[in-house]
Amino acid sequence: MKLFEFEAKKIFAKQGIPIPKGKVTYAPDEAGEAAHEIGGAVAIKAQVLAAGRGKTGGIKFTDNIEEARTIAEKLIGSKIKGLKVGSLLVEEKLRVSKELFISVTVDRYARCYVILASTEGGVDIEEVAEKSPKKIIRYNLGVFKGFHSYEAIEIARKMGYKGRKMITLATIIHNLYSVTLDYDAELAEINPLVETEDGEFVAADARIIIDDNALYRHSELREKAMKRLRELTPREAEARRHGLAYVDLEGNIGVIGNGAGLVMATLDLVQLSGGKPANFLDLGGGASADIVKLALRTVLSKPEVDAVLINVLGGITRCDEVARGIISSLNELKEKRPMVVRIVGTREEEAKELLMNVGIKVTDELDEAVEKVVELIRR
Amino acid sequence: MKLFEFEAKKIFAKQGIPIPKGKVTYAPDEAGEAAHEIGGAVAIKAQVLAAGRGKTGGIKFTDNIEEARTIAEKLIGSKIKGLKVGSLLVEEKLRVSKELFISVTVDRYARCYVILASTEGGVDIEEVAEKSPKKIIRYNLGVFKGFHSYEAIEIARKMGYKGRKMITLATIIHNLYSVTLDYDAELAEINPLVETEDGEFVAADARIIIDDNALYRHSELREKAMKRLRELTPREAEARRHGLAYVDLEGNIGVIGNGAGLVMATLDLVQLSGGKPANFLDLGGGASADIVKLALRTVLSKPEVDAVLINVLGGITRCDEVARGIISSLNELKEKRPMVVRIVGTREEEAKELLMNVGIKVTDELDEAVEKVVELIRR
Amino acid sequence: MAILLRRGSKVVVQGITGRQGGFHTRLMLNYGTRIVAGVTPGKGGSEFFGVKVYDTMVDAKSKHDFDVSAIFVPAPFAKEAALEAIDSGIKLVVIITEHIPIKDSIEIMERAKAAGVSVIGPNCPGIITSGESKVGVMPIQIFKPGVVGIVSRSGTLTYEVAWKITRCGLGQTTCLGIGGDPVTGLNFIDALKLFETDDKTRAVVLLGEIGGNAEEMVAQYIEREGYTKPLIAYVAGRTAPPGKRMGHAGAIVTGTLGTAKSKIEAFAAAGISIAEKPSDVTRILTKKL
Amino acid sequence: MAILLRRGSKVVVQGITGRQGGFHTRLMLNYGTRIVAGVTPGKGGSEFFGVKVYDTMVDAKSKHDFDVSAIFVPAPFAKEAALEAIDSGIKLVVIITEHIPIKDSIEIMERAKAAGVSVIGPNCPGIITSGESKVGVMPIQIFKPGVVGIVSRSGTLTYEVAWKITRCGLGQTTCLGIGGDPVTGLNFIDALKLFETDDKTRAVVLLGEIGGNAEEMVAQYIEREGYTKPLIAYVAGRTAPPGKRMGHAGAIVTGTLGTAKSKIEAFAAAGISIAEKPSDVTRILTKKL
Repeated sequence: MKLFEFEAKKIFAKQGIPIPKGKVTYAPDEAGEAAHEIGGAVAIKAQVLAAGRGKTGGIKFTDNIEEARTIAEKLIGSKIKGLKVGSLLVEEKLRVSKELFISVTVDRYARCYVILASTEGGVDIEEVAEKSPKKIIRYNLGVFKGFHSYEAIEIARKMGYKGRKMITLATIIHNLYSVTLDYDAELAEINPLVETEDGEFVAADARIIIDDNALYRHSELREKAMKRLRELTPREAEARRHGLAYVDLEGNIGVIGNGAGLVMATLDLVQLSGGKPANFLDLGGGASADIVKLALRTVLSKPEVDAVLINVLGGITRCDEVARGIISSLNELKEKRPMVVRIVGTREEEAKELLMNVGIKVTDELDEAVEKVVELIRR
Repeated sequence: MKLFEFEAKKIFAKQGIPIPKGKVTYAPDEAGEAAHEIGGAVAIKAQVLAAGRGKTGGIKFTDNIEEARTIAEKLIGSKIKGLKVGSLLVEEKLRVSKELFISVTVDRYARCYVILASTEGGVDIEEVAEKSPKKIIRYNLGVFKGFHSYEAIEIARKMGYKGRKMITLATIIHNLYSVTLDYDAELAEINPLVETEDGEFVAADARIIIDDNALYRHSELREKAMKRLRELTPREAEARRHGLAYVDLEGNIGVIGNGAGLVMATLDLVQLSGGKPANFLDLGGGASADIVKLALRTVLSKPEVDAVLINVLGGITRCDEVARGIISSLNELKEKRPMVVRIVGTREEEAKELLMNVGIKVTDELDEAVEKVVELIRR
Repeated sequence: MAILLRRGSKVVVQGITGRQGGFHTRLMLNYGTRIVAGVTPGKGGSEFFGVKVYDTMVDAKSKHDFDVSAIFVPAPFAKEAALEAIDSGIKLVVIITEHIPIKDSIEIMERAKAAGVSVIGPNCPGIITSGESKVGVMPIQIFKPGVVGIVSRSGTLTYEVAWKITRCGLGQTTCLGIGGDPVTGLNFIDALKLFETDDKTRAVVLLGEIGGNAEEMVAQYIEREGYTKPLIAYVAGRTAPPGKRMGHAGAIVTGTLGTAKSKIEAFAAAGISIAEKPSDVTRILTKKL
Repeated sequence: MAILLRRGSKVVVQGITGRQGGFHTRLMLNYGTRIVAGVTPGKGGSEFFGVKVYDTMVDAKSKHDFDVSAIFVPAPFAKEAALEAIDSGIKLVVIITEHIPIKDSIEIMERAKAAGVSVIGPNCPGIITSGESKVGVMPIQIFKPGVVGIVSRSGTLTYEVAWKITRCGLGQTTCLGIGGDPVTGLNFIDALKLFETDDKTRAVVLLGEIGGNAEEMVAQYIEREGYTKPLIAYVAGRTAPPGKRMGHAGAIVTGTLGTAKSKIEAFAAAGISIAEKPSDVTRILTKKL
């Protein structure tokens, strides 16, 4: 789960990472008041869960309270990178002397966390990484061995800092590591970490992505995640609530499968055969008949869907359960749209028999199933 | 710092170790009320920082509220094992089916923590340990590697438990380990851990000793420790506040030295020569003149002291600082009682010169210094 | 010969009395897997399909010898189970459990590495050596003894391809799902090395998918070290919508990698045969063998 | 030869710019200790009595080679400093700092052991090889090159005895304070083994005190293994008031051990010469040598 900038900053502040004076607002008047309270020049920042806000008009500066109101009026409810702006963060404008970059994330290949740090932070950090990789310090660390203050100091030193500033920067790096571990983050990032003209370090932006699999041990974040679900399309929300991975796409062939790899391969094949998938839906492992029913209901609730392709390879998933789910949802929905079913694996025979009994013929080969469903649409 | 039973139990409860229903009381009426609230039979337990309370009348049972009052009246203000009883813990009387013993402490030789566990808990556990050491399970564990739930389960299993009870007992063992680590305890002990007639486990007694060196990272306990200081004799309290290790003894020769080993050796020599030390006082390492002054004032404030023996071997401690402390306190106190000074080590020459200037002759040999001070007393 | 798992490899099942663990223990036994013990805390002393159940690995170990542990315990307890397995001195741990937090996986891998223990998974279908033994959840009718080794990030995609290989008569030596999580134990390269030294394996199939840079690392490795056996790769997700982006750091860690295009290009550059469709895998295999 | 520390052993001082660290760095340099670098975070780039100061051990290590680290940093930071030293690949760490929490010491010793690093201390006077080098806080005028090895739990008691040995003309090879804390690195037995194989050391003095069971363990060891050199022991605290009792567990861990009586009896049973007074040590030594 991605956190909003203001949420991430609240966590930073709690863990000793300096953040700018600021306030979250939901209405233009509030924004004007916040600008007044903060005093001087302020930044008004759209709170959306997307990177690259600044380049697309999501961040404005002003030192005028009335103007702050006007900016807020324009921003609230507008769309930034396709996402509706619901709230703004009004913050003191920092007097920037330098922009740094610090991030903690997962290094899949090395099977550990990695700290990335650079003195060339800001919006172009990825370009820096590509063109002059030496300007980015990478430091791998684990959970068991931990990350020690002297390791953070060594990173800050390599960034070219000395004395008090080095120690302060090291503390921020160490605290960012603590945020990552304490909150089960997949990513905790400060870009830019501003060094002000007064020589202080302040996190000008903040990005945290929480590992969804770890939400169970962070009750507060879990509640937030639950609330977020309500903001999805009702279809996506219901699917996710039941553990289904569902993504809306723009075609007309509903696709249901088990295992992300197989579903992706199925989408690829549909497209390769000239068809257009209406969605991605992964039943996950060991789906029950009820889950299958819910999946079908979800896919079919989309009026654009003209046909459905079900591709199940049973391992943990039992084919007979899938068959039962299909049958019971057909009974319930009285569905007329055509359906192609391909089912192989654990309890395959039972499944085929069950489906045969209600007149559904099972296709054995995936290529054949895909061709069949694409052909059905063409008719 | 030793914690009272009720303090230790509060920590246990916070960390998920079941404790009996109970209440701390400071007056007979309160004790009566507590007995009424708890209902049925209660245990009334004197809160003193000493083991073996039960055998010396510190624990009484009753099922009568009036009697509870009477017992409390007798106990409060009485002395148990030489310690004044200031408070009582009134608790539900447990219906005991079995008494176990679990403890986590430091294994000096193995340089790690050790869990001790036995199904033969209760007051005679030390006898069990001596006579049938096999009845005590010992399990070493570190900080870095940690202690896992499966290790706790293995201990509970070896204690002869199975199924749900084994899991519950393992959880208690694991929580006791957490108490030890989270609170920097040198000892966390439950003896007895009662298995009730209903098959539940309850910590009937509780003992925690906190590592004094770690108090700085436990602000709440640190405050408690500060309060405790006020309860010492004024002499001991002031000495400890300044980092001096001071213990009152019953003789008439005041002893000041640096390093516990050397001070102990000095006490041994005094006794061997037929003298009687009035105290143990260790200046610690690197004592300043002010600390030496305070030490002398502390020792001399005791009217029983007839002479003082100072034995300093300078390493971290600088002999000149010690000399300055002696001189300035003599000037201040206008002391007439004789003093024997033996001083060797870092800046020895400067010290000897300083002392010579005020007419104090320094003895080189320890044996000689001890004989001299004992002789002075005899005259 | 096959790799990692052989007929007679001694297996302990952690979480044997759970829903998944129980169901698959029965299927594994039916396949011929030599399950010598099970572990479920609190269930010690019972029996499960003739397999003795113990409370801890230590206790199980005191009565049995085993080579492989299969972990079926729920995600919140999986880390402890894995560490218990590692502590027991076992040499191969297969973690079937999905939804394990990344932090836990990182700790498992760190400690396994320190102890010299191999981990397969988590979030994986396990490992099967056709006709000999399986430790995992693969449907057995899909597999047949043969000459092709399969290593995959995706469970069901493995079945898809294995099934085709069985149908075309080539069959498999060992099939290994390394798991779909960001952090896993054995990776593609580890598996490829093992297959290379296995006499029976005559060709290897690698099934990748978008995300991460595991496939690109394989391409780099093959370009550098070469590979002595035919190697066919398929990558799923060419047409998938772009997934969540891991901030700036994600892009920096993997560079511009992670897309199907990047992976396929890297494979091509390293001279690895590329299957456009899962069904192409067998077509290429029959040509090469 | 001496043990652990020799003329020319390269030393790094952690906490070199602190009050204690600075004071004793100067004294060590005066004695001839070869201090090649100092570390104080935030003070990197400066110089201290001609010794270059670095922010981290990693940085210091990149410019210098060293054999021993002396840790003078305050207790709350001592664990991190010790782990930094261990991580740096050094082989001997001497921790002078006192008041380090036991939990921290346990972690230090655990990680030192895993890394094969020897630790002296904490809460110790350090180590001195007479006339060659010292890493610690011992007053140098007390020591003179000679033939007696000393190992002790108490700093000042060591000086007391060393001073007598110097005066009687025997002198010392190496003197080692293992530290007075409940948990320390090198113990008596480790030191005795080292002295046993040192050609120059002709006799060994062991200075114990009440509490713990370190002395009893020595007696057991000597009884089992014997000792090829004269060994004289003194135990302080015969008349000390009983100290705090570590609950039931303390008594169980150490049994009935821990008193001066128990220690002296154990030594006697193992055939170790016992000094009644510190000044007896030299009397016995001169008889034996």
